Amino acid sequence: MQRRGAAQANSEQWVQCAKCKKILFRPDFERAMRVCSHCGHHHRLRARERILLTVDPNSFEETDADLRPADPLSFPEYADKLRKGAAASGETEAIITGVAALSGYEIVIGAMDFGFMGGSMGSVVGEKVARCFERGAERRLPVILFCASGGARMQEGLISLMQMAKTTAAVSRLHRAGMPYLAVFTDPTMAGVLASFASLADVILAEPSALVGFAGQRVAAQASPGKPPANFQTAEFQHEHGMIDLIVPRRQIRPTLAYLLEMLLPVEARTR
Amino acid sequence: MQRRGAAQANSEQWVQCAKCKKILFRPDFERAMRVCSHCGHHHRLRARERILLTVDPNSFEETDADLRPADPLSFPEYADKLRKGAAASGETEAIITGVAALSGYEIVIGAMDFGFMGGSMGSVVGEKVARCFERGAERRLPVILFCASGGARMQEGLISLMQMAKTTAAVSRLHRAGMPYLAVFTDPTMAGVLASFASLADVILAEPSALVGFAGQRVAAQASPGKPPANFQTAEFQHEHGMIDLIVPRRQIRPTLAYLLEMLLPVEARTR
Amino acid sequence: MMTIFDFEKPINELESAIAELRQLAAEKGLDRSREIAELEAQRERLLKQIFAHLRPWDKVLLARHPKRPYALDYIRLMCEQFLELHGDRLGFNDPAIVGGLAKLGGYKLVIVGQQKGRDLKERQKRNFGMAKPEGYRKAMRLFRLAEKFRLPVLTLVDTPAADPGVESEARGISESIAQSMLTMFELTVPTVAVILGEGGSGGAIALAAANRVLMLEHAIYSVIPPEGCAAILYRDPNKAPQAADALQLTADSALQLGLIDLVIPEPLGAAHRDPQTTALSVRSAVLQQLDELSRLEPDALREQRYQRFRHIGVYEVAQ
Amino acid sequence: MMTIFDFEKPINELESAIAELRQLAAEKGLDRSREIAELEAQRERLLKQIFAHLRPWDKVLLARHPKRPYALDYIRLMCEQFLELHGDRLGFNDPAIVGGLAKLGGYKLVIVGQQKGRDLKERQKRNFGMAKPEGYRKAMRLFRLAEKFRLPVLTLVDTPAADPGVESEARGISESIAQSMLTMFELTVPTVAVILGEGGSGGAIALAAANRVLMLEHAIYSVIPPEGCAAILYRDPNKAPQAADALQLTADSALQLGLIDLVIPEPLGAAHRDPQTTALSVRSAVLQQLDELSRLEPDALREQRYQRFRHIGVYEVAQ
Ligand SMILES: [Zn+2]
Ligand SMILES: [Zn+2]
Repeated sequence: MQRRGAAQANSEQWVQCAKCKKILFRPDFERAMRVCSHCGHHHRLRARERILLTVDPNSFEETDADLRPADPLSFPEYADKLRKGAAASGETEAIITGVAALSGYEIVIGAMDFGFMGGSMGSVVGEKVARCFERGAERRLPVILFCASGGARMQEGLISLMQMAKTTAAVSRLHRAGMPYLAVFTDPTMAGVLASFASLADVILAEPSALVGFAGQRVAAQASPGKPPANFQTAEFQHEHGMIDLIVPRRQIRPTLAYLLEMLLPVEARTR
Repeated sequence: MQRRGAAQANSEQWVQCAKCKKILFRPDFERAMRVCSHCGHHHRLRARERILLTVDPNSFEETDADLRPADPLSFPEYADKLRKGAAASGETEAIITGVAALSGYEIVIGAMDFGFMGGSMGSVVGEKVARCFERGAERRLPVILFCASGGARMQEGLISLMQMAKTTAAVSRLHRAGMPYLAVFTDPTMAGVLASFASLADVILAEPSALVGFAGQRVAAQASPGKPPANFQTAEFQHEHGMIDLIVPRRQIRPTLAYLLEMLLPVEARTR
Repeated sequence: MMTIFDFEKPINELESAIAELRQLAAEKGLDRSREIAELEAQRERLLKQIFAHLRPWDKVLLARHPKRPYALDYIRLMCEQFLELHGDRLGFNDPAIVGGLAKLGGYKLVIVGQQKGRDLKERQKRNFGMAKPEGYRKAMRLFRLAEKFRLPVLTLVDTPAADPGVESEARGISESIAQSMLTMFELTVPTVAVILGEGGSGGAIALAAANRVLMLEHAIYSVIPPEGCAAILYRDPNKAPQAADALQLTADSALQLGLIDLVIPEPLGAAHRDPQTTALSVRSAVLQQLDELSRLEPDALREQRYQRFRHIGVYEVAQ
Repeated sequence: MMTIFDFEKPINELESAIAELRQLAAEKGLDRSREIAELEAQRERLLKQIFAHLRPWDKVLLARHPKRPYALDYIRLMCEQFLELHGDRLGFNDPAIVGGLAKLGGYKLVIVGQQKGRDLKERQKRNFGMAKPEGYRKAMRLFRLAEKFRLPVLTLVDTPAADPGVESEARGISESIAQSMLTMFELTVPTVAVILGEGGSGGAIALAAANRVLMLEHAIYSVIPPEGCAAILYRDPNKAPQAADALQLTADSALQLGLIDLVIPEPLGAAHRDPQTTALSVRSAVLQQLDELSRLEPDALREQRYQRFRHIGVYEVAQ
């Protein structure tokens, strides 16, 4: 395929790979779940797209769609950022949650949307995540979460820090109910989300090359002698360091989750 | 004090420090619990001495003193080594166990004797250690063990390896009973003993400079690039690496154990 | 080393004058007590005046004050006895987290705290109070010890942040923070957290998932350092004071937002002017919480802690 | 690379001759089947003769045979499905220990095994099957996963020893071995251990505190490598064969001493001559154990495991 200009690439028919800059035929690109056929780069997915690519057809029922962000600190520019986030993502917050079926198993599922204020966790994200775990514990369903977040949402101040504790507490409910919790780290999974519910899954998958880490790269490098390794804060780095079970190409995520559910759920698990 | 000849040093009155080679007045040396007043070197203690220095006066009642080593594999030279060990230590095996009081608290106590075949763990050591934990669990008493061992006793083959599992299993009984287990690593605490019950204590104390490690120093150095640190496999090294709570000079062991018992035992703990 | 903030300057000048006068009086054997008393009254008035109008940024400076008492100072001043325990039993012993077994007013308890260093050498050793994964894993080991032996837990929080370095990342700093919170939520013994100085984001909440969370009057608790917030919000880290306003990171704000349970008052002029009195205030506040919590059954303690955090959050519900 | 032991030489010569004859027959289109059958019968007789009189040292060599199947070979040959999981969640992922979720004849289970490498590069990567602390901690993480989701555990033991290096010492190799055993003793799901090749002292027992311990016919299980024993006993590591006799490290000896529950027979000529058949033997032995153990209640499983190890030991009682 010939290299084309950006203007043409942005047309309906063609799309340019964010990494290798090759021009891709959009229908092929979409069929490949937005993985570049040339370099394998995994482009970000919208939360809703992610869920629809993961669950059994027509099985998704959204929950808690009525929760809306507030601005409890009257934080500078927050209201504006919320409006822009909604416009950019088409969603009202940085996470979509619901119940669905995956390979016939009834599940609780959530997917974060990086397009809404960098997937940051404020009160609504924290509440919806906590409700996922509580719903899983009460209804004895497994929970699957796709993470995509820059961290806690600064604009809600200490309230957003508390969402780390709140979501962690909710994980403990699901753990005690003995139900599986599977997390998928997508690009990026960072800071307050990584340092709370994301890292507490029974099995952790990640998409190739996803950014996964605690502090910003510059902060990390400044705090350390020597140069960080080339793959620092990638999913591959975290996998080498024992924090991620498997790096799974997007195409394989669904069957891998299905196998994990089959293995970890009791035989009498609810299917539909 | 003047330096004197070895002959004179071995007399009743004088003793030579194994480390700094200074000549010490024996009554002072004994009063200092065999810690050199010049260099602080902690000389090894017999198991029975150790117990008597630790428990309340006249409180020690030995248990399982009737267990004697067998030679299940008819292992070359084992019978002879057992005879020599008994002669050298004045004991019938490499551990003394019993019940006693410490600062008024009723305890189960054991002390290993390096003088008996290097404190190695065969069937008798394994059995007596296991009985300590079972006794602690049944009678709801804390267990205190002074470790001094080169590791498992080769001469009992696989049976001695199994003592690692057996003693570990017994620790799990005490853990489930919620009774404290305190270990003191004395010189040396190595290999099969360190890699089983010794490392599983709730709180671990060690005497200064005690040798504490898994493999022989030469094996460890051969298996690794670069030079081991100067304090490799000392209590201090293990403390730096998070495996030992506190390095405690011999004089302080008893009060430290007493404080730990007071802190960890329930208020209704049996005293006498 | 002395650090004098702008608003502390006039006070320090008065204090120098008082000290000079005292020395003079002692040397010459003169009675200057009336003058001294007057200067002291003046100092008191000035302190009251200044401390009545502290801005959030002033609190940030006070929380980071190099003379502010640290965790081990409080432990020494509050506890009848304390034995420090060491190590995560996984290969590391992080000096930025201290912990051990303490006696405090009739209670036997486990204390875990973040410890900054006083002089340069100790500061480096303690990594400026920034815990590494092994620090949180040491904390978890002590939490589990507390659970096993039914001891209440007191955590003392004072950290700019968890260590963000490459090694900490490699050893799982995020996982260790998450696990530390999870471990605290699973405990069935009473737990009390006190924010002593800096409650720095994830590094702080890792130790603050407690039944009761208290804050010293001039401590701060924030999702992001004000400098970092200013860099994002105003593209200018020097606008940290404005960011501190926006973040509402003071103890009073946290109490008003319902995020903490109690503000422990500090002596006039802040904790570093009277560590002894501050420690006694912390002690009595902690003891009161323990008295209350001790009435709850193990399961109720876990449930109370769950509910305490579960209901934090401000959002709207669309029609 | 081929490693041919002395006692294997005549067999290998016959096998070369058979292979040559086959090739010749194929190339020239001649029927040499009678000659081939005769040579094969001869090979069979010779194998039987040799394998009827193996000394313990021969077993040591067989257990270490570079063509012997390793844990992942068995997993591939035995299991309907297997998904490997990685990492200790503490900063490390040790390739010397592999583990994951498997389907095996109707059972869903967790498998944890020690993995040697086949070629030089993989051997180095897998540290010759010598696990570091993080390997045992990965194992423990998977044991806890099994407990939580009520899955039986199968461990596959094949290691010369736990890694004795400086780094392993620094990260607590001894503690990790002890904790791994402790974790196994606390499980309330069925656990089966199979010693596949080398059961090297603490490195092996760390994964072998199971309800049932099985050994392949030519595997060894020893408190010390025979070379190390010879160095101590005879001051001569070359006397390892004598030490192997003294240590009674064979599967038959272990069974006679009551230390293992079953010897799994290997095909004539040992596992490396027929991995497929060996794997099926292991599979059916494991399935039989799981069938038996599955009848026990959770507490009974833990108790049976406790009693199984509790009564190991040979001593006398003085009058
Ligand atoms: Zn591309
Ligand atoms: Zn000396």
